[in-house]
Amino acid sequence: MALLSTILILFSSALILHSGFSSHEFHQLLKSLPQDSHSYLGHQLPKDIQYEAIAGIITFTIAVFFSFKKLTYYPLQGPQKLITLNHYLHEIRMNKATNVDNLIGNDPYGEINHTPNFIDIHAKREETKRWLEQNDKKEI
Amino acid sequence: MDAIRGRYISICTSKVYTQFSPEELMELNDGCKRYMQLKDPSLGQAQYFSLMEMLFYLAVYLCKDVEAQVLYNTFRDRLGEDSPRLYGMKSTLLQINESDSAAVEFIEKLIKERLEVDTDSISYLLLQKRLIAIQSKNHDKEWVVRQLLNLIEKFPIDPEIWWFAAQNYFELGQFERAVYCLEEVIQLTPFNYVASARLAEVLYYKSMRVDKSVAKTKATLQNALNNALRSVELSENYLKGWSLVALTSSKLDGKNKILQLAKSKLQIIANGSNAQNKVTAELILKSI
Amino acid sequence: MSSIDEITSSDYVLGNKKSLLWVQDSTALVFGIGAGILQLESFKGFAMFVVGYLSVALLYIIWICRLQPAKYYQSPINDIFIESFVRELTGYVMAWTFSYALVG
Amino acid sequence: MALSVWSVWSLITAGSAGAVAELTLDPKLKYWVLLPISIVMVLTGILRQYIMDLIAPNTKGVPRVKLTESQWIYKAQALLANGSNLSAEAFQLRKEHLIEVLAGGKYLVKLNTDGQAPSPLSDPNLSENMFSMAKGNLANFIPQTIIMWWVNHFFAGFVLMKLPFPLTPRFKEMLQSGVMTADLDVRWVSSISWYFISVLGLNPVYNLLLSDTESIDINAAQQPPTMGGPGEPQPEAVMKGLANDLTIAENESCFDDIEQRVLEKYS
Repeated sequence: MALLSTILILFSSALILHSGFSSHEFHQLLKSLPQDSHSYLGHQLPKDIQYEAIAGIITFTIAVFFSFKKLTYYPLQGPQKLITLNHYLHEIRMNKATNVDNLIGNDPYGEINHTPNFIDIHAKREETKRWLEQNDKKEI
Repeated sequence: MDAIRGRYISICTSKVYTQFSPEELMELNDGCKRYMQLKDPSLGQAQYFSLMEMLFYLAVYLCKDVEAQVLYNTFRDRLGEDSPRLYGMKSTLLQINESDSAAVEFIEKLIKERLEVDTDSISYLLLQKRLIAIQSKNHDKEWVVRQLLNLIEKFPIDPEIWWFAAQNYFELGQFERAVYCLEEVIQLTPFNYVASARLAEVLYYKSMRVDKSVAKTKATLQNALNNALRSVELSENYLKGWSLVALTSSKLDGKNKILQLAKSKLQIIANGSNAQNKVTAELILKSI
Repeated sequence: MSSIDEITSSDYVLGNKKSLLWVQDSTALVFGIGAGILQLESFKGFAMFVVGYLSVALLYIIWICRLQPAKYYQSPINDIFIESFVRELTGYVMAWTFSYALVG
Repeated sequence: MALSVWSVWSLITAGSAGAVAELTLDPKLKYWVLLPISIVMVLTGILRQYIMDLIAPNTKGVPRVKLTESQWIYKAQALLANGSNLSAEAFQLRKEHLIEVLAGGKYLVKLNTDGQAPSPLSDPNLSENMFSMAKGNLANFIPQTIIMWWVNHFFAGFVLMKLPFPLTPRFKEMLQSGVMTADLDVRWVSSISWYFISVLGLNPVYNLLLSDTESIDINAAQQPPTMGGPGEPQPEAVMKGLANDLTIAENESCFDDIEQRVLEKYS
């Protein structure tokens, strides 16, 4: 989706630039005509330039909308399976907004509830060492 | 890419990595490093630094001392030494490279000479917390609780201390006090549905273990149910909240409607959530 | 005490507003440039802005909000149609004048 | 009122049809005036963003006792605001405790200046605040003035472009300043008006260009407000006031009919 959106944005920019350039050329030519001539007074931008510019604008708008992606998550713990939700924006009501956290096993207040500053580092390192030893044994 | 970034950022901001098992830590460390090498353009600078900080602590947990030192040096060169996070990292480094007493000395010196008269709102508090964490190994829980209360007197609006105090009281079996501390947490972070559920849990244990008279048990259970309901009101699919609702309402009379609702909600979670939640929800449904 | 429906997650409120603003900003500028290329003048130019602005807003409601803007915005009408109108109008006028002068 | 609305309307609708004298402008004007002004304006906007980040006020250190004082005040405010999340008994308990603490002034910082209220101008905190505010204003203000002067000085005295929409003659003086033609249509304007238009309209451009730099000030937002800014009342008075507020505060617990609410919401 993102790739498609980028390609479309580039394409529409090219369209708009080209039509701008054509329109510029046209008006330069127009100015070289005498100001009271018939074709000067009744002048109008050629249809193909108009269509090109309008097509450029519409493509750009669509590309902007294509740049939205459906929300995707990986669960924080457990097997890594991509979860795709069927909407583009986050719901704002608190009881719904936290559903995403529940789904991926996140605790939005974790900075408080996991008491990260009171962690005993030595205990953690012991645990790791033990685990590493066990792993080594298994491999042997 | 968005999903991967989201996962690491969530792990980092919720500090859930402090609860990981060594195996998960290993996986996280490798994955996060691989991700950082991709140089994701949508990763903001503040987020980048938080991820780096997480990598530092991961290295510490995984006994990769050299790596931790290198990360700390990078931080020091980019940001200077004088910021709360850097103080915290430095004390951790002292702990692993030298000894606990060196870290204690560093923190006490810093607090005495500098922070008592000139602190920002984080540094002093953070270092005091670290100090308690380092020293708690040599003392019993009563001592820890006393230290925490002293700190609370100075910083009454830090929910993390309150939570840790609640944790300690709970382990000491003083449920009444644990409840008080958890209520403080809720008052300071009103939408903390995890704290509500935890409060309900503590109240539930209290009703089972401490309360003697029937009337008192009932009142405590009702209180627990209320808090559990509050947590699910704030978070629609919160597994722990709904389990506690089901558990408490099954012990009280005349709460059939709520019990039925909780059961149907648990069923929904069992059908449509992630793998871990599914298993837990099914277990709870069976046990009730 | 506020009702539970008024409790919102401020991060998500801001995030949603930001994505809407991004859509409106970019389309307003491109519409302005287009108006300059087409050499629209006075009323036609403003009409093009209003049409463009409204259709982008409607498309946003249908495509991105899935016809349920109330789920994602606190006051949908105000947030989507009114709040950034003047901002986008001035941006549009700037882009319009710029490309009008460059092309003409 | 109605008349003026009508005249504006007719102006807008009739604009394109009216015979506007065509001037032929040198195309070099576009490339050597219009584009440079635009580029410089966009670049200054971006530069300003980065400068603002650089001069963002540092969090200033305060003595620890001062912090404790403000935290107790904040705690009382939190109880007033979030008390509804507690049960009635718990609220009552805290209320009594806090009233005692606040009214007794237990955590109040003793000032060295005995009894004398410090003069507001000699307060270092105040001047610090004013200085940072002034810096922010200057960062906004100086580039604007410089560009305006630059445009006025180097690009004055000629017609730069034609606006695509008509304006009332009242704008003539402002938009055609430096062009000495009495009856030239207002739609032909000088470079300073392009400056004005882009000042008004560049916001969306900045948003698109700078959309990923806003996340820098995340850390600043996390800190609770500390007391003692300019013009704020002394902490002692605040504490007394809060103690009074707490005495009369009524608790309306959210647990009152929570069962009913949850049942209605989810079933």
